[in-house]
Amino acid sequence: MAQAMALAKALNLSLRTALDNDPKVLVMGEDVGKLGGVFRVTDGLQKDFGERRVLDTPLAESGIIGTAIGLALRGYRPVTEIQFDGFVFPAYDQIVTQLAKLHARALGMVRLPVVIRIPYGGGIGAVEHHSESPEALFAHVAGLKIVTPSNPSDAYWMLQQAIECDDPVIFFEPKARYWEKGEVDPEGIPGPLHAARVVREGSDLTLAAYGPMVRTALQAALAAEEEGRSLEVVDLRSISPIDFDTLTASVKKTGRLVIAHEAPVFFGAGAEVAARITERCFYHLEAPVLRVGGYHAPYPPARLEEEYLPGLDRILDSVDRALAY
Amino acid sequence: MAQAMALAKALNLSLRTALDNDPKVLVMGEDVGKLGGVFRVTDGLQKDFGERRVLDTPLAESGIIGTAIGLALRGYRPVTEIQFDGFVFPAYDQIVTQLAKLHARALGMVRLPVVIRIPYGGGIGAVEHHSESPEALFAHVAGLKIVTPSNPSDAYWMLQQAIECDDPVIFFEPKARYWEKGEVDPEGIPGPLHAARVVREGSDLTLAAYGPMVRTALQAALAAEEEGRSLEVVDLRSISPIDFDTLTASVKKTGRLVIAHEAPVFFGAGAEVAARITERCFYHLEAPVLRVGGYHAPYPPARLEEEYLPGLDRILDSVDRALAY
Amino acid sequence: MTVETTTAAGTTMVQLLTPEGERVEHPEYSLEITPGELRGLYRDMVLTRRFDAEATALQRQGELALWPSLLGQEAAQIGSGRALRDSDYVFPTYREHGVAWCRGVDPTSLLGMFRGVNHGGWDPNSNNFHLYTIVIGAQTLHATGYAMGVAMDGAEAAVVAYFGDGASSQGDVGESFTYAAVYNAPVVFFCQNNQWAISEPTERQSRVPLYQRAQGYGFPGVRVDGNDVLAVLAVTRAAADQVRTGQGPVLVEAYTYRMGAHTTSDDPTRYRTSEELKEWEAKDPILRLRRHLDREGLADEEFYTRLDEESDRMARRVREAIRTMPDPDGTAIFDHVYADGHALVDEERAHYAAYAASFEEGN
Amino acid sequence: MTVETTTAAGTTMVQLLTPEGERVEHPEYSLEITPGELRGLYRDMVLTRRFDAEATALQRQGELALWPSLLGQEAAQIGSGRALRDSDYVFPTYREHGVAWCRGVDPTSLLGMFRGVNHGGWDPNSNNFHLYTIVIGAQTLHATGYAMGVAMDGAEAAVVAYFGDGASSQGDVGESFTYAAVYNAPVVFFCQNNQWAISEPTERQSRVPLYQRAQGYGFPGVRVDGNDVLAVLAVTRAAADQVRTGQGPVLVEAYTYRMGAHTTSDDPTRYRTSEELKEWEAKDPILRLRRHLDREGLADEEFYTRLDEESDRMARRVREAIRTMPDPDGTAIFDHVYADGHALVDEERAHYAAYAASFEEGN
Ligand SMILES: Cc1ncc(C[n+]2csc(CCOP(=O)(O)OP(=O)(O)O)c2C)c(N)n1
Ligand SMILES: Cc1ncc(C[n+]2csc(CCOP(=O)(O)OP(=O)(O)O)c2C)c(N)n1
Ligand SMILES: [Mg+2]
Ligand SMILES: [Mg+2]
Repeated sequence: MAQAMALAKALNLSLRTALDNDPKVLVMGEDVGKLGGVFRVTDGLQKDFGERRVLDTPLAESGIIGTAIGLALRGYRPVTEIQFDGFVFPAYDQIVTQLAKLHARALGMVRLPVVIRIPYGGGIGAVEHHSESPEALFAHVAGLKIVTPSNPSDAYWMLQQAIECDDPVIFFEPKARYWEKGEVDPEGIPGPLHAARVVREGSDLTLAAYGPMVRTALQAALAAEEEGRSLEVVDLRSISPIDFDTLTASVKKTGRLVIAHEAPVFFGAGAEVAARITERCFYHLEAPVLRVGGYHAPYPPARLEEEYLPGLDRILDSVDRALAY
Repeated sequence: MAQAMALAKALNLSLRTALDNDPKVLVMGEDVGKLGGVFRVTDGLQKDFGERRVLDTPLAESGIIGTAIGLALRGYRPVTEIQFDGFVFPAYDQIVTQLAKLHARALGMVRLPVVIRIPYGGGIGAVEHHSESPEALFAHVAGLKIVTPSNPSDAYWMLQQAIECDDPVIFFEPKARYWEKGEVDPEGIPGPLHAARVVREGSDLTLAAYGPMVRTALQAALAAEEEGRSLEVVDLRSISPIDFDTLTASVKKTGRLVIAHEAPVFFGAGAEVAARITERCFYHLEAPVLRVGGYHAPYPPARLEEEYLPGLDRILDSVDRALAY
Repeated sequence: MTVETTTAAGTTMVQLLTPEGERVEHPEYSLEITPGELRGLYRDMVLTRRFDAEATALQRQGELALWPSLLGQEAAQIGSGRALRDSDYVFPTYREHGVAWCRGVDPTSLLGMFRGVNHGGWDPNSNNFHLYTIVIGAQTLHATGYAMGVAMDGAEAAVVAYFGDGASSQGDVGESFTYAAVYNAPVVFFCQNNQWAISEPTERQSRVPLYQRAQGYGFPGVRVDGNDVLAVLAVTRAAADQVRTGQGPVLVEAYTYRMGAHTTSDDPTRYRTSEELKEWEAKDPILRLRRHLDREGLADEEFYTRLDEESDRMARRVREAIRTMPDPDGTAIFDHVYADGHALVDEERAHYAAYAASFEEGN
Repeated sequence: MTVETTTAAGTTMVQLLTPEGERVEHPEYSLEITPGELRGLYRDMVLTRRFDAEATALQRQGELALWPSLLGQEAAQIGSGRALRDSDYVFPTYREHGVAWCRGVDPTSLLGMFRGVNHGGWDPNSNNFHLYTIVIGAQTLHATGYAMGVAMDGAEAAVVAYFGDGASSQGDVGESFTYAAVYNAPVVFFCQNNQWAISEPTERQSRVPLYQRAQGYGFPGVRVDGNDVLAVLAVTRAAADQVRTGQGPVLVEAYTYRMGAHTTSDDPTRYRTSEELKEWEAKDPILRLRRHLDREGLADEEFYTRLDEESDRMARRVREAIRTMPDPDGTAIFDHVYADGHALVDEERAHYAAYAASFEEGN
């Protein structure tokens, strides 16, 4: 039953399945209809499910999330799309002051099963605002759940689970990986949505990553292997909550942790991971947790993104530094 | 020349001085005119400087920041007010995609000397959205500078410096401390805007705080002293950048660090401080950096805020835990 | 009956009852109403005002941290609230105590958030009355989305989004107009123009009457005398009928006045004159209906006496309720952050509980 | 001359030149124009289109990562751009290559951001032409603020905010209307309604013509034939005069058509018909003026030949410029993040430099 398909296609299939299974599921966003989204993730959905289920919205992101909240209050399960990472901010107020808080505000009496799909990350040679990684700006906010798949199978299943979840979920899609293929088994049984996964075992150092960086982390582990170093790679998969148990177990074993993400290091996910893992593994750490990520600068023009993004070399450099302690 | 005055009054004096000194300085926001702001920080300014310099804006925060950007491009230096922490989010897009990035986008050819004053923090018994501490949501964004005074003298001088700065500065005002008095010497010479300050020397543990928590930190140091523990208290003053040099020097001396803030711990400023100080002081730390702060929950109703906020007891508990390592 | 777009230049408003209590006719809005219904509206307004006054008093006594009074806006709220059906759905701001009353929400449950024991203490779905929204304008999009859902369901219900004159400036309100128009959503945008947004007069928000805003988005807007409960009832009823029958959104601007302070924290003497207040006191919505009842002989002394007694009883009930309203337990901080759980919240709850217990054990 | 508010029901638009190139009169908008000026406008449009085509070709050749073509919108951009004075100030979206041309911005400097070497490569203040803004609608508030500053300075200048039909839905655009109206700011809101926001037709944004939006905010709106360069020139000139003389904002909706794809990444066959495209090709703005010039005998063959040569030269110049456009140095990441410095950026820059150097030393 497993099929090889691209990550974008797995998302498409997942949306299709959700629309099929639950008449309350809606897909809404800019250009999600006839165009099928700028990345074709919603390709063909409006044709098959109609304009009532798959809505091209006006060009207003606060409106997308604000009306999705209203639709959720009416009993729908809107799966919204924000066209690119850098365009989520007009909706930020609705997300953090309303969507995130309404369940608590209502003492649990209403539910907000809204999914916000956001293609994120760089490496695609795009213009400004099309390559950002804003996950930290949401993770700090209670009431939201944040996940990000790194491969087609997770893309399929995690989106299913996000849609089924009764809480708002921000679903960050690694756009640079949209066209990478992998096996998807729509009849398989998924693991928990918020569990991290050890994607490669190792003994010398733990390398944590998520989303688009998981592939790079695996490449780094391969490269390190050639130099006789055994890296354990952990795909965090969930940013809120973070599965610290899996990470702690790994770090207690390896004694070292490097965390890589595209987002700027300053106040990024790596800070939280470093702080908490240091607290949990204080006596096990042979080196400080090192962070590799974007610089404290706006995401640069495309011709500089290779310099900006934490690539193989910079990860290996940090691995070396951590191992040198 | 030094006078004792409340923190809110020091801010008022500082705005008055800036309006006096530079005809390009404007004050703008909701209710800043006749009302003098809901906290009276702009009291009397419109009367004395006129409606052209002190503008009551329409009720639209994105508009406040968006037009302030335009005014800055025209050569003005707008000092904007966001009425309460929880109401900054409608302006979030203008702040992070425009204000923060325009100088870089223009390769330095335009300057954005915009100050955003935000009363922040809890402990005033207010309704929802009036007690939040969103500093981490801005610190992650390059292009912004973020400062927060803890006392009247800093309030006066740091606001002067923020207004003089050619970069956008978010100026977080500890609203729970508005009515606390302290000496202000408008003829003194201020230190650097982004320097942390050791506000109490000690040898056993460094306790870092900022804004409204500095007073609590000092109280904790006093209480600890009674138990024979010598706490060094550092007022960070600046959140972006953070003066890690001062903090590092302190931690290298004491070997322990607790950082306290009202904002939720998860992805908060404490995470960045913990990660970086652990890296810088790895061989000096006798205990992991411990963080005390808000929980991963919406800021609670007022009757629960004492439970939610990191008060004296919770700080001391963390100090004890850190000292127990 | 169709709500007609008022011409761009016109600033006339629909009125069915003069400030002197005289019934007047309007070419488009007629209203058949029985004496009993008139007394009912009067009762609603009186009880609402009494509740509001009691809440203000409770704030003074320290029982509430804050109270946003609706004083002066009773007609706008009762008139619109009574125009609705049970199956309609209301998205209020934070000042719609009168609308809440019409929806059947227990008044005391409105007090929790202003006492600081919760952020909204009623079940939105038991009375189709959403929680108060403090972030200005945000609820207009929720109402629009809800209304889109109503239309998708093929249901016949009106959704009402209340908002203020100040709120009209927020981007969200503009977006909600766009969405409602484009999706032909059954939503009545009900703007209570009470002349002030805290200290800012309506001219700081718009240089033309607010009801005209709708035109530019392609749906009708109408201004009604917000201190005339009959006109508000008639206009809102027509608007709700119109949206329920699939004709798309309508904007109603109820032209009224906030006679009290913005909230108990506010000092309106800083920004407005006592003359202005006096002028509006003469247009008091309750007085106006009273004059009508009296001039037409539609209510006797016994009615008023009974109503006074009922008011006293309700005030007493509110006072008692507030004084016995329990503070939440500390662990409530962690309840309902998520519906489906969150590992970090679980961990923090456990940590908090252990920490709190350490005190109780006399640590 | 005053721009008049068009009536709510009317969807007529101002036209001075028919698609067949015939000059027609309009009761409110007259235009005195010399043959030389007409040829000038023609030249502007032809060069702009050629530049645009060249940029599209360069994208195909891999020299640019992306290009948003203005094909079809030349009249809207040249007509409005030429209506302005040097002291006016323009806030464009990302598609105003023709306006940039009128402002005197070197066309090649527009290419940097689409090549990926910068985020905007010209000095906004040397030609009073702000950088392109990609976040839809954000610049309308910048324009409004800038215009507020113009008014504060007592200067006589018009500020022009360009935006699209899609952008009209953004909250920021609504807020900019509110601010401009309330502060009576000298801003012309210039909406190029090119019928599409990527794949969404204008009906997804509004159910009434967009120029009507202004009325609801209390300022005039006018729809002009955006493929008629003369009408656009006349209407924009009138609008700019009006705002310069302190009469507050004006909205101009230029009704035009995006003949190309949204950007080079887009595939318009997914959402629109070739018939539609053909229909609009018949209204081509350049052809229209050419017909006029020819029917009136205002340009000879030599003019066209010279213009072709000039186009070729400019295309060559653009090609050469792009091919020699240097990539920025890696440290440029850290330049200009702040004007006054930032300790963390300094630290990261130093770290980056050391790290980069370690490779060069053949580490
Ligand atoms: C986004 C946002 N900004 C600011 C505030 C602070 N605030 C609370 S009420 C208010 C004025 C509201 O005026 P209006 O919309 O006319 O409603 P009214 O209070 O008159 O009923 C303001 C500015 C807020 N609650 N939300
Ligand atoms: C806030 C935001 N959301 C989404 C986008 C993605 N986007 C780029 S252009 C565009 C359509 C714009 O349409 P319109 O305003 O009509 O301008 P046009 O492209 O037709 O010139 C969209 C949705 C964006 N740039 N900014
Ligand atoms: Mg009001
Ligand atoms: Mg368009």
